[in-house]
Amino acid sequence: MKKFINHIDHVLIESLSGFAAAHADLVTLHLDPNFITRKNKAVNKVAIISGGGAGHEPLHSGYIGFGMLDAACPGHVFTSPTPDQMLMAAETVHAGQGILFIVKNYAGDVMNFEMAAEMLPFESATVITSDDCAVINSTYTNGRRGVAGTVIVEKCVGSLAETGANLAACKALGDKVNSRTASIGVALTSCTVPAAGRPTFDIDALEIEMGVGIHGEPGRRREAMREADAIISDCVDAILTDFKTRNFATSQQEALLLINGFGATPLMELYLIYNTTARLFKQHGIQISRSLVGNYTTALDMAGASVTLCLLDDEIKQHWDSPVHCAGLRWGI
Amino acid sequence: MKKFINHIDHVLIESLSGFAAAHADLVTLHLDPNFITRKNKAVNKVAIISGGGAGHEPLHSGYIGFGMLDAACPGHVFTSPTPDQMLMAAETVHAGQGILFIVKNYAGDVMNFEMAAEMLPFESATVITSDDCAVINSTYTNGRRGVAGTVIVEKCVGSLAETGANLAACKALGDKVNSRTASIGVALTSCTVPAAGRPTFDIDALEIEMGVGIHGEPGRRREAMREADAIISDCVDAILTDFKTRNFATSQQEALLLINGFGATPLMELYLIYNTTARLFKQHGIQISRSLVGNYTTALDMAGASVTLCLLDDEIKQHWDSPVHCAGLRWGI
Amino acid sequence: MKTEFIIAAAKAIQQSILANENTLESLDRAIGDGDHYINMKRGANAIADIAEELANFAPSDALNKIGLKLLSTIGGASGPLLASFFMAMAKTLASQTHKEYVLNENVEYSAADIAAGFAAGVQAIIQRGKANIGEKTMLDVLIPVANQFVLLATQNCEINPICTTLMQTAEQGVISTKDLIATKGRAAGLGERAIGHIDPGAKSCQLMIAAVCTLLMEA
Amino acid sequence: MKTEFIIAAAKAIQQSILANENTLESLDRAIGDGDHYINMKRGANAIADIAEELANFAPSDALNKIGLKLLSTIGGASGPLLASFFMAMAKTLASQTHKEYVLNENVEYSAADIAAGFAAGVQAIIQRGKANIGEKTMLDVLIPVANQFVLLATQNCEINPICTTLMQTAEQGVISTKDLIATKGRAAGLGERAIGHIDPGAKSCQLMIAAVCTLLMEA
Ligand SMILES: Nc1ncnc2c1ncn2[C@@H]1O[C@H](COP(=O)(O)OP(=O)(O)O)[C@@H](O)[C@H]1O
Ligand SMILES: Nc1ncnc2c1ncn2[C@@H]1O[C@H](COP(=O)(O)OP(=O)(O)O)[C@@H](O)[C@H]1O
Ligand SMILES: [Mg+2]
Ligand SMILES: [Mg+2]
Ligand SMILES: [Mg+2]
Ligand SMILES: [Mg+2]
Repeated sequence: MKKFINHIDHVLIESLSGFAAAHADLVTLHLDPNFITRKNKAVNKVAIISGGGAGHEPLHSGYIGFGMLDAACPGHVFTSPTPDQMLMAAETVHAGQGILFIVKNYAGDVMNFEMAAEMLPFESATVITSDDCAVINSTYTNGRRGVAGTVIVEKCVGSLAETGANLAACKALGDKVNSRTASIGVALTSCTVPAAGRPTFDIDALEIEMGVGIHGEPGRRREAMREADAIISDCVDAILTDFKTRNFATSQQEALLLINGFGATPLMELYLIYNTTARLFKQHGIQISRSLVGNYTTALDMAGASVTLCLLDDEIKQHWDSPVHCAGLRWGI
Repeated sequence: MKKFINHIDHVLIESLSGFAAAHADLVTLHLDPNFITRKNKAVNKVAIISGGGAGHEPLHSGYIGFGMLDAACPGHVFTSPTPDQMLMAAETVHAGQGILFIVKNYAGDVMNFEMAAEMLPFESATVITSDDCAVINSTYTNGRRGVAGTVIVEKCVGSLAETGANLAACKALGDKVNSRTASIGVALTSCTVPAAGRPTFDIDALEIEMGVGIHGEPGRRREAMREADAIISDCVDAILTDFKTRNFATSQQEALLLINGFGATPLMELYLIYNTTARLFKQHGIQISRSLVGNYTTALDMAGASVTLCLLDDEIKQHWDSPVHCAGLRWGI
Repeated sequence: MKTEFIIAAAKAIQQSILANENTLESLDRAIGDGDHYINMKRGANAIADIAEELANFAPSDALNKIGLKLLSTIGGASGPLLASFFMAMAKTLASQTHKEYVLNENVEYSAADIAAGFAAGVQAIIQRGKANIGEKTMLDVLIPVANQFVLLATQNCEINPICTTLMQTAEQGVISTKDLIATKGRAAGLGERAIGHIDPGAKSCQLMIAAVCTLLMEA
Repeated sequence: MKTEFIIAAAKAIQQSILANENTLESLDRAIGDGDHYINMKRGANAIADIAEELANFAPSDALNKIGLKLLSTIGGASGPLLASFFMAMAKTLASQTHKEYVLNENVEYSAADIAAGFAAGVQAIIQRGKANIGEKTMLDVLIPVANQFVLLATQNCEINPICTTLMQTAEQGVISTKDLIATKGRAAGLGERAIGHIDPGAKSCQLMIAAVCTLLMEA
């Protein structure tokens, strides 16, 4: 393991401190319990709080700011944060209109946020993101994982909350965006959790993990490495099949295409992926009218990428386009 | 070599096409010769053109747009573009006030841009960026390399050009920013040029390359891997020594700190590096008032990072803060 | 039961977790995200760190404190589940305590009381995680152990044979996870690929049960 | 000289470059950025691709076209340098041509004319790159070869001994770069670390010279 770290026990705090120092105009870092809040507390709006294990930067701290989150609770690397963090964060950012938690669908995250919500002295609601169509959904499992589509949910809900919309409306939009979003990821290499000191999984120079999770969880299957277009074509098919299974028409649909890097894949390759993905979706009658390409939901130093398609409607489009001012996403302001 | 590519001969065009498609609101791609221009041609201003080998994304194409570049000429991976690209780009974006070329200081880039400038039917000037203090400058060599500091030069000059300033003024600001900027990089791993198919250099699991170039060129020395703070401390010393040698006072100076990832280093580590770097510079009396952390000048899939310090004055600060709207840098707009 | 014993048990658990780094880590790497050992270690160390403080409380209060501490230190899936266990067990034991607590004094609990507390803890895990036996989780160890424990305790078995049986039951539970498809937790995404791998949470629960039983049998 | 010969030489150069992939690539990987082989291959292939078109031009015009083509295909440091070489050589030869060109006809050049053209090409590289002998670049091959060539040609040497000598001189030039510190080009940043490595541009120039000389000697 070769990383810019001093001691595995200090990685998180040193990184959070660097983040807070680099964006001192935007955020305030609170330690013990750890959470990050907007520099300028919003007034009279639903407070949006997200959180999850560290290692997915800029998710979630990078999305704190006007038009997106009010606070984020970072756990240890790839480990859900704990209820005390969420409770303190909620207390700090609550602005009279209740708390909306945005939680990626992992047993740990869901249970920790659930316990926090139960203990919370304010009204709250929770949007659980579950855009990863690599995991075939089933009533027998705890369902699909929340991956890069979470960024779109956070952006849109954050925008709506800024208009003064109430808790139910924010939750409804979050659920809608989540249901209209599907993602699938591919890993070329494993990530290495600092505390583990070695790669999470072994993978051959000629293999890829199709459907990998953002913690390096195994995906649909181990496959032979192929040319980019063949891999991407399978990703596009998985997404189209998912929407079909869930009775969403995709033809003639306007959509947002997010090509997300997992941390070690260069932008040059992400744009190449975008090129093929957009072409294939267009061939299926989908009109890509919004795009995002870059490292938005990472898995430490994993080489790989994910494709996310969000089916737009006027409401989602409006909230995607609205001004946002965060460390990891900024426009119109 | 495990990359998202189809064929090594098509990487560049497919990636450029993806870039242009993802940012169709901002740029237009021209092929054969290859160059990228702003979607909306600027009028009556100095046209700013940069370029260089591909593989450093978002540099330079990601910096095309209001407040920064008018055009970029991408060469093959890590190879200078050719004069025909620059000539066609200049013809396309010339807006009556001459052309300013911003060129990173490599023999190839300098000579190709020089030949283009000689053939150009318009007035032109060239800013050569040379912020890499890993290469100890000497009258006997062709000097320091242009690395991540180039982004700061492009941002400031682009801002000034937008005000209608003339060619001489733009060149003067570019030269000033360049002279007030120093960078140094560290590689943990090599990059792999697609066409080469194997790592540019061999490096041990316990070694780092101190002072590496953004093409994987060897740096000052091969060193033992150490804790982040020890490595960063050497980087900070190199930068302070460089300013001292060039007679720039750093104490009490206001500065911009850029922590740049080379492509495979996660944001989590970059923020950890920021944390230590900012602390050390502060200990030396430098006031870090502007920051940028992320992948801004990459070296394909190299793991590693560079530290760039730019000594601010009111003029540079004004042009750094001014609105910019590019794929790779955006604020205030 | 004395709080002293709870602290000794917590230390025995800590030692057992630390001694099984490789096992726990590689199990979670195979079908999870590789952090289960780190999570358990963080939790175990946190309890050891507050041992002195715990000594001031009645056993049920100490168990509740342990639950709260685990809740704020472990994180992940195992954090709220184990926390729920201890908090629920604490609640059940507290309801069986009828005297004012005097520092360092023994609080009388029958084996059946403790078994009921354990079962209540397991029930809390079931409620929190919405899983049950056969889903390839820690419950494949905890449910059979709880059932056995309640059964043997109500049959007035001696402590040693109870411990021996529970340790065996726990080991069988661990082995039973090997051939299961996971339907809860992180491994649920794996489908058939989870088969052949032991569930990390099941293994760590077995380690904890063994550590406490061994301590009881030595006493 | 016939344009036919220039085309044949270009193809011989192409073959030699392609046959030395490993050598050129590893030399540039050691003290450069690893792309020198790819650059040279791109240039050599581009010239081979326009061979038919070149056949329509007088030798000096064909050389100039080669220069322009290299300028727009190679890129990097070697592109403008080699382009400058051919454009300058073309200019010098053109100034020595006094008859209207007839397609496929031989244009009379003395060995001294060609040596002067070669020397002018090398001079153009010196001017463009502001380097000179001893800086660990292609000039460590090209300058000695140009000097020898001019000397032998003005001494009215036969073509075969000229070629033999130039090939030897080029090889010595390559070897001479090994012990130098680079002061121009990408390797200039390396200081002492460049010592022990041969300059890739010097090697590819030697290969090109050897390819053309071999062709001449076979003719
Ligand atoms: N819903 C659930 N019910 C019971 N146990 C669960 C549930 N989800 C996960 N687990 C247990 O948690 C263990 C994983 O814990 P850990 O690795 O610490 O957390 P995470 O999965 O969040 O990384 C699994 O091996 C499994 O035994
Ligand atoms: N200023 C110069 N003068 C002469 N030759 C040079 C100069 N700079 C570089 N070279 C030559 O160019 C070669 C490198 O070419 P190449 O790898 O194609 O370009 P780049 O260095 O841009 O990657 C060096 O080996 C050296 O021989
Ligand atoms: Mg985890
Ligand atoms: Mg090059
Ligand atoms: Mg885990
Ligand atoms: Mg090179």
